[in-house]
Amino acid sequence: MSHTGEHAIHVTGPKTYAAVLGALLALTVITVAASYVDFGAFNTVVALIIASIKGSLVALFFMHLRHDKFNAVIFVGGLLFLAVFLIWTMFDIGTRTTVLPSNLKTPVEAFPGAPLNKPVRPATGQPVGTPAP
Amino acid sequence: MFIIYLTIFFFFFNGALIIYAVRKWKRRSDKDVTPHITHDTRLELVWSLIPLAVVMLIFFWGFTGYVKAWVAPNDAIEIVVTGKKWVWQFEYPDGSRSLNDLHVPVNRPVKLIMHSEDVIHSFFVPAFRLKRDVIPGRYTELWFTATEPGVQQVFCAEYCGKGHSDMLARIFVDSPEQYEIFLKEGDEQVRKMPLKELGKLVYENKGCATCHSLDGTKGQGPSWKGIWAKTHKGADGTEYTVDANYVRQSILQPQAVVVQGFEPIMPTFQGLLREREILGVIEYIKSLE
Amino acid sequence: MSTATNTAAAEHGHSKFLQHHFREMSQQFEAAKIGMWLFLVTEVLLFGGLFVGYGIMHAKHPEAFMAAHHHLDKVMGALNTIVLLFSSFTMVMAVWASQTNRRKLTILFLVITLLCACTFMVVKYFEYSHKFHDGLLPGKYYTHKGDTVPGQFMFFSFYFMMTGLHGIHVLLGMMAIIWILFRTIRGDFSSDYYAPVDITGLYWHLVDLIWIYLFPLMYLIS
Amino acid sequence: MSQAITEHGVGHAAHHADYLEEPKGLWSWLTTVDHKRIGLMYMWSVMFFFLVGGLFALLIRLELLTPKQTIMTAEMYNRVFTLHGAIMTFLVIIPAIPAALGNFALPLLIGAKDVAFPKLNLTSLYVYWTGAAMAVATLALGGVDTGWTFYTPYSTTTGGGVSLMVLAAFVLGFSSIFTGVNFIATIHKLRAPGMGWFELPLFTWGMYATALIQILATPVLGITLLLLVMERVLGVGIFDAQLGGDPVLFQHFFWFYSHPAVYIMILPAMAVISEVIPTFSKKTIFGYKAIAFSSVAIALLGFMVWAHHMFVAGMSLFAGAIFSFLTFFIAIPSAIKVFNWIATMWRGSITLDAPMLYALSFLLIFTIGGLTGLFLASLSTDVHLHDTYFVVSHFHYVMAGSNLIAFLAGIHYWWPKMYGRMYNQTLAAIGCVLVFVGFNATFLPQFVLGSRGMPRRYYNYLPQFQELHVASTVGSWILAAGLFLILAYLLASFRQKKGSVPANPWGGRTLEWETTSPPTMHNFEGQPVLKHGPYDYRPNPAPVGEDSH
Ligand code: HEA
Ligand code: HEA
Ligand code: HEC
Ligand code: CUA
Ligand SMILES: [Cu+2]
Repeated sequence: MSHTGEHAIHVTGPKTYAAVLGALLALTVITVAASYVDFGAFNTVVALIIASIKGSLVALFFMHLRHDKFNAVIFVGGLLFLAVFLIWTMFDIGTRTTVLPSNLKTPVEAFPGAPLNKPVRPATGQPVGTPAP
Repeated sequence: MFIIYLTIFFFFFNGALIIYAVRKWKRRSDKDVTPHITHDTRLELVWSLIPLAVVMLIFFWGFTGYVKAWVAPNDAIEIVVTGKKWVWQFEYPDGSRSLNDLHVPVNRPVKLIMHSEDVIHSFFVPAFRLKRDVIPGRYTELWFTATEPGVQQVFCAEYCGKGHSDMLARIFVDSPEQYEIFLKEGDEQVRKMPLKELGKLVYENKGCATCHSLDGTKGQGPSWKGIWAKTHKGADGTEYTVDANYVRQSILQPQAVVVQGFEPIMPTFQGLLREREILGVIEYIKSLE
Repeated sequence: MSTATNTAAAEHGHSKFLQHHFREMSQQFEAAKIGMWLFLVTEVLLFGGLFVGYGIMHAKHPEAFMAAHHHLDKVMGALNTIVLLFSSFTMVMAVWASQTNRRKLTILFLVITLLCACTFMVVKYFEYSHKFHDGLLPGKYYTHKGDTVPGQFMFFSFYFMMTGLHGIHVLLGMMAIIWILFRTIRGDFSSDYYAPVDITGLYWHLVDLIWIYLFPLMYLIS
Repeated sequence: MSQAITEHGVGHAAHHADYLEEPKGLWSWLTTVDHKRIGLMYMWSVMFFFLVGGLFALLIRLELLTPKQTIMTAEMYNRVFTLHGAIMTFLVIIPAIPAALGNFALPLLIGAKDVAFPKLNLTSLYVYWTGAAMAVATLALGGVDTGWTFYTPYSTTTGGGVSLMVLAAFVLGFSSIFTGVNFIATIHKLRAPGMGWFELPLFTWGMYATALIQILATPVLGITLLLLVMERVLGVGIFDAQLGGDPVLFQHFFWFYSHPAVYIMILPAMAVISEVIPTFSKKTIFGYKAIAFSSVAIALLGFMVWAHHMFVAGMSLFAGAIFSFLTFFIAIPSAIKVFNWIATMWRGSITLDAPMLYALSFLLIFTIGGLTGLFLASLSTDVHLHDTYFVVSHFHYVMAGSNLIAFLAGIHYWWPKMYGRMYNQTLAAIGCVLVFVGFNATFLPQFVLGSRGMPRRYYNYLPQFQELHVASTVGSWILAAGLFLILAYLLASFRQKKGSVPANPWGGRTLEWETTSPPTMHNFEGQPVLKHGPYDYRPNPAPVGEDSH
């Protein structure tokens, strides 16, 4: 048995690599071109889909994940947890409702330049709440 | 209340479990050979499914309780709570404010609309089992109905620096009569405060400070420094003296006499200031040499 | 490598690159690959945090991000994308060459990869200095005048953090490639032992992969 | 009975000097790539920082003896508890079992000569020391007063060495990642021939699950902390409401790491317990697969529940419900483990040696700690209990009580293997009882305090809480006495002659007991080959593969 353990190593030839490079470059051109076309709400989606195709090409061919099932599991697993992070966070951020008080202005408007940088008025009175019996 | 049942249930559950386990340890022998039991799927299923059932039950309890506490009834009194290092400020529907003392009527739902001016704080009333963070740049809300008159402690439960453990407040649950008095004359703190200090409080809390300075610089409105008993010219040329009646008029009907060189932009404070607070402002202006 | 007596390995006369605690080269190679992939996962999650932050802030201030991204130069971005993709190709060719005992070719491809990396950094330098000049800087250093939509600084906060972190990775990758180049010239690698080339390649592809996402998110949003 | 037959037989081990001896000299230790030496250096570093963190804890307790100022000012108090929390989490408990005991024992347990990447292992130690030095250096910059959670916007506005402390935690994260990468690669690739996944000792499974979390969660902490530094230095705005950011987003980022991190703390503890209990019950582990898979289940589920720390932080109702619901599921694998351990003891032949005493303390304390976690996971109870001493007590039960007691169990279990010496058993029993009693005396009162509404991180408190605080403080002294006693008799054991204990003092069945105590630099003479399962206590163990555990 050879020390490199061929069972795991497939030598992919330069032809495949060149073809993949060609595809990647083509996709880059497409995505730039697509950015001039207006797909409405789907602009970002289109761009990300193209990016994902490119990413998969790199991962499958250049990084040999096509023949490397175990490490593919590791990598995809990592991506899944990233997805959990994003989606679970959106559970909160995406579903918060804004409470608007009837007797106060809208929440602090929040950009420099906007009149939010008003000085915080000094607190009055002493912060010494006396405990309840 | 629900929580208490849960607590009791769990303390007993804990206790039983521990005693149970302790009993087992007693089964100690120095036999050499032990039975070779690798596993017992049925038993293991039992002790996975029972806890599953238990936790689902707790989740359900906790969840329903939480939902109930989520939506405030429509007729709730809305009070705006501002947290800042390290005081709580309450603003009532009539625009009056108080610091660190919150007055609410008994048996009426109250809705607190809270935000912070600096870092995150958290409004915590142990007696009501209530807590919610108070966040800069956003409103959070909290509601309750106090069922017994009395005084309750409020803590700040989100760490906010040096004064965190002193950022206390009290909730005065007033009988309807007491609450009426409070609405008319302010809370005890305000009622006992010397007029001059009350005036200063009004100046800082009611927005006078946004237009009037104390050091003579001209803002959107004239500075208050040294205007007492001086004679001023109005926009139409009439002369008048700054005295108690004039100050009162400026507050309640600012457009009646507009000071020369200023726009008639001062809003009326009719209904927003209590009588004693107006007197306070007068005293305060008097004191500003 | 350990100086202590190395019984198992010495007895069987393995490659001199076999470390004492491995039984055979394939075991060592596979362990190295697993290690590298695990590390790549940590990189993905590291960048992932920034992507999540970017996504959420983008959703919060869509107009500001839209307006701000017009300050970026699509052509430069596309150019850099192409350069990096090409370097990824030459990198994988270097791995292939080393795998098949073509030492000269390995050296050639590694050098091209390095040149591509330098090109990338040079283009980035021009982009950065342009932004610096216009005051398009992150956070409180944002001094650009004449914005119509407030909050554009936020976009540049992310632009600099993300491309900056990516740039650091490019630099680290370049160092790794130089090291590999050096060892190739020294003649360390052969079809029996080329794990370092392979894992450096993996790292380099990951850097490329991240850029593949950065490019549309930064330059092409609309 | 021997689990493995080595190529040269055990008897020949005496030819080689053990790993403590050879090579000699401080320099050889500082440059070693031997997993056992690195493990020991980690262990002593962790113990040192445990001592430091513990002294800060005693200061906290002393200050809380009276409702008003006792020995320090409020600013000082805030710095002390922040440093206590940060040291205990980042410098003590996260490396405690994985990096110290794991490094020492894991390769031995699977019959390997070392971890997969020994140099990376040494790097991890140096990274740890660097991070530790940075954390300590913040003292010179006036300390840090943010609490160990570094919540924005407080942490972006307060002064002091926050940035440095945050960078220290960032650096420490890398040492943890390196350990994790190392362990996974080691477990996959360096198992002894014949050792299938289900012949792995359970300690290994626990380490594997821990390493998964270290790899998946720690980088997010890294980027979170970098964002925090950026926010402080550049004002990038992402966490600043004034600039259009979202301060609560920081909490999502932080807990995405820090909740899984609590399982970085408890899984290794469970791993140790899974070794100790069968050894001292002289009985095979009950439900091997259930324990193994529940570790992995805890690790993976642990990623989906983080926002249970934020129920009152203005989260939406929907998010609150989801996170609460998922949190409860973690109780199931934990329950499985607890019951399986008890079942392992059932009808066993139990000897109450020191490691077992600690393991039993663990069982009791973890039950309390874990079940109180359920109170916090339940939405409406958490509204009341959040940020009170109930939470403080909960996490001390699981962190200090469970993890550190398991750490102690592990130290006592492997001490003879590490040093070839045995500590005094009587003192060990006394020490364990003191720790158990002291621990409960310190933290039980805090549950009551918390349920009565005493908020945490409070420097001044209402007089009505004083009695319970005094009880807690007194408890902390008992606890400290116990820990100092332990330290003392462990050190005293060095007066013994090395090699005065047999290779297998407890009669364990896992591979590490097959080699000499202490082992040689290469762990085993030749490559050990597995002959029977890790917990097979039958007089005639079945060969590997046939009902071996
Ligand atoms: C080692 C660390 C560790 C561990 C293992 C745990 C375990 C758990 N924790 Fe804990 N937790 C912390 C460390 C830890 N925690 C820390 C540090 C904090 C506070 C951080 C800060 O704010 O500073 C915290 C805070 C914390 C909170 C937030 C409180 C708040 O701030 O409001 C919550 C809420 O859900 C929670 C829940 C749980 C749950 C459900 C478990 C579960 O995993 C427990 C599972 C175990 C069991 C259930 C017991 C065993 C089972 C049985 C004996 C069988 C019987 C069981 C049933 C019938 C169900 N924890
Ligand atoms: C691993 C984690 C860990 C450990 C072990 C401890 C241990 C202890 N903690 Fe810790 N604590 C935290 C983690 C931990 N804590 C965290 C994360 C916080 C939150 C901080 C924040 O709010 O930001 C906190 C907060 C906290 C508070 C709340 C402060 C507040 O909210 O105002 C209190 C108060 O009582 C406290 C007390 C104690 C005590 C008495 C011990 C005792 O158990 C300590 C006993 C130890 C000794 C006395 C040292 C003796 C050691 C030796 C002699 C070394 C020998 C070594 C060996 C034998 C191995 N801690
Ligand atoms: C929106 C800005 C604004 C606010 C808020 C404001 N003022 Fe004025 N105030 C003015 C202007 C402008 C004038 C001058 C024109 C006028 O008299 O109407 C003025 C005039 C006055 C004068 C007469 C001063 C003089 O020199 O004759 C008094 C007294 C006064 N304000 C009291 C108050 C008090 C008390 C409050 C708060 C409870 C208050 N103001 C809040 C804008 C403001
Ligand atoms: Cu405000 Cu704590
Ligand atoms: Cu948690």
